[in-house]
Amino acid sequence: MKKFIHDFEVTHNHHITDNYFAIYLKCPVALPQILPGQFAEVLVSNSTTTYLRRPFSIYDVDYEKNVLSLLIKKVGDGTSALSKLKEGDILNLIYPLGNSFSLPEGKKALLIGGGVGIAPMLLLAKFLHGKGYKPDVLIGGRTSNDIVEPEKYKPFGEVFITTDDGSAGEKGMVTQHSLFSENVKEYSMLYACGPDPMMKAVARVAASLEIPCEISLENTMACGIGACLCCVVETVDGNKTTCIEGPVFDTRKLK
Amino acid sequence: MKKFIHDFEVTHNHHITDNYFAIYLKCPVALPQILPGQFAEVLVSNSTTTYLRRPFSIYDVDYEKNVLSLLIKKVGDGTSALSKLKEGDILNLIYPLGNSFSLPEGKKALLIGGGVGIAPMLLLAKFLHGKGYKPDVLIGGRTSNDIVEPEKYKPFGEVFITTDDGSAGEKGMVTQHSLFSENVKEYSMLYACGPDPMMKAVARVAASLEIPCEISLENTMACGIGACLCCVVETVDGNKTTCIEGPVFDTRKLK
Amino acid sequence: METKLPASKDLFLIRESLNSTDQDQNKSEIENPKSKITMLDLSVNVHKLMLKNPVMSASGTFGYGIEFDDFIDVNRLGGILTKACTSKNRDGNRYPRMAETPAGMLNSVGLQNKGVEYFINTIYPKIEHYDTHIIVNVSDSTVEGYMEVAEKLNSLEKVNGIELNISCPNVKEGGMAFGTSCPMAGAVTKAVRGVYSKTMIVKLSPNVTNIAEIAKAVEDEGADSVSVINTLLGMAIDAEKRRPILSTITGGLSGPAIKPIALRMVWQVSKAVKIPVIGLGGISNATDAIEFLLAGATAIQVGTANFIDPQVCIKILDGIEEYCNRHGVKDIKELIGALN
Amino acid sequence: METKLPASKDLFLIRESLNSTDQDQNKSEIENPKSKITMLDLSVNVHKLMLKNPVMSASGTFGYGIEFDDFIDVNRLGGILTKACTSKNRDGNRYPRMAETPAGMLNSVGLQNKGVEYFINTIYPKIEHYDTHIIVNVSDSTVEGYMEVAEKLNSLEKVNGIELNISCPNVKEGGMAFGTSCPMAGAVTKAVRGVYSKTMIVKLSPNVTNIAEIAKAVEDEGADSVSVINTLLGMAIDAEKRRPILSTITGGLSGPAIKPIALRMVWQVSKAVKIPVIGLGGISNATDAIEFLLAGATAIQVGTANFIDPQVCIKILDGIEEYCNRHGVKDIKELIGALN
Ligand SMILES: Cc1cc2nc3c(=O)[nH]c(=O)nc-3n(C[C@H](O)[C@H](O)[C@H](O)COP(=O)(O)OP(=O)(O)OC[C@H]3O[C@@H](n4cnc5c(N)ncnc54)[C@H](O)[C@@H]3O)c2cc1C
Ligand SMILES: Cc1cc2nc3c(=O)[nH]c(=O)nc-3n(C[C@H](O)[C@H](O)[C@H](O)COP(=O)(O)OP(=O)(O)OC[C@H]3O[C@@H](n4cnc5c(N)ncnc54)[C@H](O)[C@@H]3O)c2cc1C
Ligand SMILES: Cc1cc2nc3c(=O)[nH]c(=O)nc-3n(C[C@H](O)[C@H](O)[C@H](O)COP(=O)(O)O)c2cc1C
Ligand SMILES: Cc1cc2nc3c(=O)[nH]c(=O)nc-3n(C[C@H](O)[C@H](O)[C@H](O)COP(=O)(O)O)c2cc1C
Ligand code: FES
Ligand code: FES
Repeated sequence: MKKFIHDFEVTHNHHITDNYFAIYLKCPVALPQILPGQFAEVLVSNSTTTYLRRPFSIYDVDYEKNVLSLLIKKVGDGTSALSKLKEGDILNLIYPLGNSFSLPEGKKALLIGGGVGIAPMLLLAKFLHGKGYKPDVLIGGRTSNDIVEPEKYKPFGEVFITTDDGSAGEKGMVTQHSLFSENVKEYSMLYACGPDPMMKAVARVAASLEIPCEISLENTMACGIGACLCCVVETVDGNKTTCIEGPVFDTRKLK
Repeated sequence: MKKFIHDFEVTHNHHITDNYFAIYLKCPVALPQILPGQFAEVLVSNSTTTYLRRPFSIYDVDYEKNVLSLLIKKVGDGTSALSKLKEGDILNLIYPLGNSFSLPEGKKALLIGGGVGIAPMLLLAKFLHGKGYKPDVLIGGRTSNDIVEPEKYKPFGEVFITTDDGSAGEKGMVTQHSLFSENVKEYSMLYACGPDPMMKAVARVAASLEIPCEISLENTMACGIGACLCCVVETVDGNKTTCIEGPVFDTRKLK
Repeated sequence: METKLPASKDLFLIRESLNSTDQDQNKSEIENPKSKITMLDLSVNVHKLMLKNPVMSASGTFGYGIEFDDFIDVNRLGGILTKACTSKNRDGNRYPRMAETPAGMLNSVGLQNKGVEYFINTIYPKIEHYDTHIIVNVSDSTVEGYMEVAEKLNSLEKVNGIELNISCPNVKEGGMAFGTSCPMAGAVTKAVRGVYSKTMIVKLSPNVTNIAEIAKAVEDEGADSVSVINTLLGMAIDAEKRRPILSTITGGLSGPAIKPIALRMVWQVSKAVKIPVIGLGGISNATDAIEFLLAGATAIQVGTANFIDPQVCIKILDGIEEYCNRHGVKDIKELIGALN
Repeated sequence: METKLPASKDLFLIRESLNSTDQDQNKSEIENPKSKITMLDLSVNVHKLMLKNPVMSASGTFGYGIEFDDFIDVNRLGGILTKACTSKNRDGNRYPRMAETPAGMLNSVGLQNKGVEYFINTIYPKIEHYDTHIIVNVSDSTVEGYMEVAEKLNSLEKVNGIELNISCPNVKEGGMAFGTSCPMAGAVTKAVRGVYSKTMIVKLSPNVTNIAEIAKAVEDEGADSVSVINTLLGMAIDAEKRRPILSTITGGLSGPAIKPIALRMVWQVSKAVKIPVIGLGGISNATDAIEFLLAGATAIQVGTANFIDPQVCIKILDGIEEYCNRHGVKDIKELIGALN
């Protein structure tokens, strides 16, 4: 897929909670098609301490308005600087990057997002729903504050929630949700993105249930376009770049 | 004089022309007394390429509103970033720094500013006027676009203008202004700030006329507080720091 | 009142603050820069390689050029330095291989590549169409390994030069060790010279007390040019986890952070040797590039900056043209080493 | 469908993105950090100097402390390294002495100071009231010069240590040359050791191939500690004027840009010697300081960062306390060299 570099204009910076915000960006030309799971490399030009671009999953796309959005969690200087952008500010993106999630064999699929790892699941839910699949969305977080915009997924599938402290949805990790004790075998694919331990847990469950599982990795990146070889992940077929051959990987291929 | 470090709030960023802007900054506590010729070291936190603080003369002070202002010319990344600040943004200043202009012996003094070098002259004009002196202000620039806010000086003295291309005031350099052919001997002090060649020319005239002359130097600085010894100027009394022992120097002392 | 000041002499050391304005004025003088460009000669010679302009991409930061086809016309470059090519397949180091640092980054990729045979059979056919010089970055852990790669590349029609990487800080054996002692640097240069007949550039390590000496050693053994500099050895620690960020503990520092060091080394080396010096290290814009030429570089390479802006090489090229036009430079070669 | 994955083993290398959240959580666990601070031992020993905490200011960036009285309580520091003191008055280099660089700066101050006699008679009386260690940075161009300064300082009651600057890149004779060869570094250390009986720290130059060897050489000749690192030799050019920015052409690079190199050198030196290592180079916040301790430094110095924020030393000190409390560290010495 052809990659682009464009100066987007911030149309809205939506502060969802203290730590999460969604930034809406208008493309100066017609947006190319963006697949679920793809990401953008963002140039942070308002932070004195951020040098490299920052990768973010593409959260949502509105082809009519020519706007795409990113869902971001403040974790350091780069994301904090992005949280300060205002309407009319310019943000330079290289996009759309990476591969994408693949289609499940059967109708039902479970989309699991932990914290900000939920970001790529919105486009995926929309996409699957549009193609006639039945996606369920399971959102996990530490507390209810980490369950970000769950209503967004409702039009495309059923939404389930877990929190570590039980402040929203069921208490516990995502893999402890009752879904996994009940009809989990109905899903022909598990998709997951989130913290390392969460993705490992999901992959383990998937392996034991013999359900295919795709996860989206967040390896640190320097270029995002396959030039630096910094983002590699070890697979059964050797080192793969997360930015080009990922970020979505079949967990059975990962070492 | 005690130095302070404070987070100021931008109350207004006044874009005067494409290249010049005046930024108004509210102090969180009562402003200490600021003398004409003093400057502030400004932390530019919205530029990825600006590391050191940037020194700017204090343009004006409003003790009642607790606001001070800086008059800045866009010349590089730091000043460009400052030009983008908006109301409500925070700017960290170390101030008031440096010595100050001294009082003239007689009543009349000529204040000469070239381009943005005019910045320290506003406070000086105000100060001299307040003490019963008669300051004349001579503003020089390349074109009329470099004659910045000349009306500001009117309440405190008479204003004269030169431009290199004659687009405002008399044509020529400041030292070619008719003031110098007429009643220049009436001035008991020349004060000047501006480009190197201009200050040299003024100093030369002052020397030939035997009028005392003070200029404000703009040596590059790393610390602004006398710690690094980077800003030195050679004087007849040895190396002096521009940030502590200057920026105002008697031209007779400079080598 | 004293008036001792002679009117003619520089009275004092003050800021020459008119410069930026001068610059603006000059800019406005150029009514039609495009028309002047035709009169400008940007070509430079690195030994037998005639580069159409001095802007090349640095090894390991530009893939094989293909990765940048979506963003720029790669053919406009003076040359492409490919990623490292070794005698055998190398998996490189384990993840994490990268750490961001102030105005720079550390990497410990460790020469990941599929070996010289794969390069010749699979990659070369995909890039030989480029209308620019393809210079292969040759690395290995042994002198024999370097020789093997160089010898095999000698016959590739579109590869008219190699860059001997004797300065990679990210491999256990060989790599940087070759570049930090005169005898070793000389020995590997001499050995490869024996089997390689086209332009041989040697890429020097900055992790040395005296880089000019190393440059002279490789010049004496037949290097046609030197690239200055490879990465500086650095380290990054995750204070929260209390462990090094890179799997290899240390890695190579690149980016704007190292520019002042690179510039100094280019200046030192270009005064010490007669062969052309290729400057690199932190170049991110046309002004940086001009600085390297002024310091003595005949050509320059752009590395890490490609990650920040994949179009940066072309912007640098355009910026150099603009600078030359603005300064009345008709031939870029006038700028090489032209410090006042 | 295959299910080969063992449940117990690390399945794959992925981002451990929970760290920052862990950190936040820990933060909220500390209800009353102040109460814990009393239990925290921040003191460290640099040979016979007992520092109340590991945070010191670096030579040439903190004046004599007095310059910072308006901004911080200087007495809270572990120590102050004064600006360079030489045997005779030195005017230093001509202006311009400074150039900004990406995340750093070059300086070529050139040891401007009024000489050791002036220090003892005029400056010392103004700073002896400080309730912190005053360590004088001793520089010169000859071994005899170093000896003269050290000998004269030996009797000052409140100066219980000197830092031998054998690494200044900004003086024509002496300076860095002493720091770039083992025999010379050893010789000057030995000579000064002969006349100085209190704590003698030797400040090493990073402009060398193998800094660990130099460290061992000075350790062997009686150094009680080493400071790692002084500035890296760099250069800046004004492309518009086509001339070097510094009057001396080259100067010393400092600031965040050099942090990865400094950290690597501290790590290498601390593994090579038994004497305590003092780490510096680009430290700008508490996290940086912790990284240097983890790399093996017993204490740290803050240099250029003082120019950006004159309160930074105190912020670093407070940040170290906060880190220790958050990580359950009771004695800062636990962190020294404690890389997992
Ligand atoms: C393909 C991809 C998609 C991503 N999608 C999103 C998204 O949709 N929303 C979102 O909020 N974040 C996403 N991330 C993560 C995001 O890139 C980082 O949070 C961001 O770069 C942090 O920048 P910073 O300057 O704020 O933090 P820094 O100051 O760089 O780092 C803060 C802390 O976070 C850690 N950290 C930062 N980035 C990473 C990483 N990639 N791997 C491991 N540790 C890291 C650092 O080690 C440090 O402890 C994605 C990452 C990748 C690779
Ligand atoms: C005491 C003092 C008072 C000042 N008062 C004012 C003021 O009131 N208003 C104002 O607009 N400016 C003033 N200046 C100058 C101002 O500090 C610089 O213009 C500013 O630092 C430039 O920052 P920048 O990042 O935009 O430019 P940079 O990118 O740092 O530089 C752009 C260009 O300007 C040159 N330059 C920048 N600063 C200096 C300098 N100090 N000396 C020589 N060349 C320089 C650079 O070499 C470069 O060519 C003052 C300087 C001093 C020392
Ligand atoms: C990710 C990465 C990979 C690199 N790989 C190589 C390499 O394979 N061979 C080589 O000679 N240099 C390699 N380098 C060094 C660069 O070519 C260049 O010398 C260095 O990065 C300094 O230039 P810069 O600051 O412009 O990046 C690599 C640099 C980076 C950042
Ligand atoms: C302006 C300036 C002056 C310095 N003067 C001295 C000096 O006199 N003696 C010395 O040993 N180091 C001197 N240094 C080096 C610093 O002490 C320190 O080693 C170096 O700057 C690296 O630390 P930093 O990055 O924290 O600044 C000087 C540094 C600067 C920036
Ligand atoms: S981030 Fe550079 S190859 Fe993936
Ligand atoms: S700027 Fe540091 S002493 Fe003047």
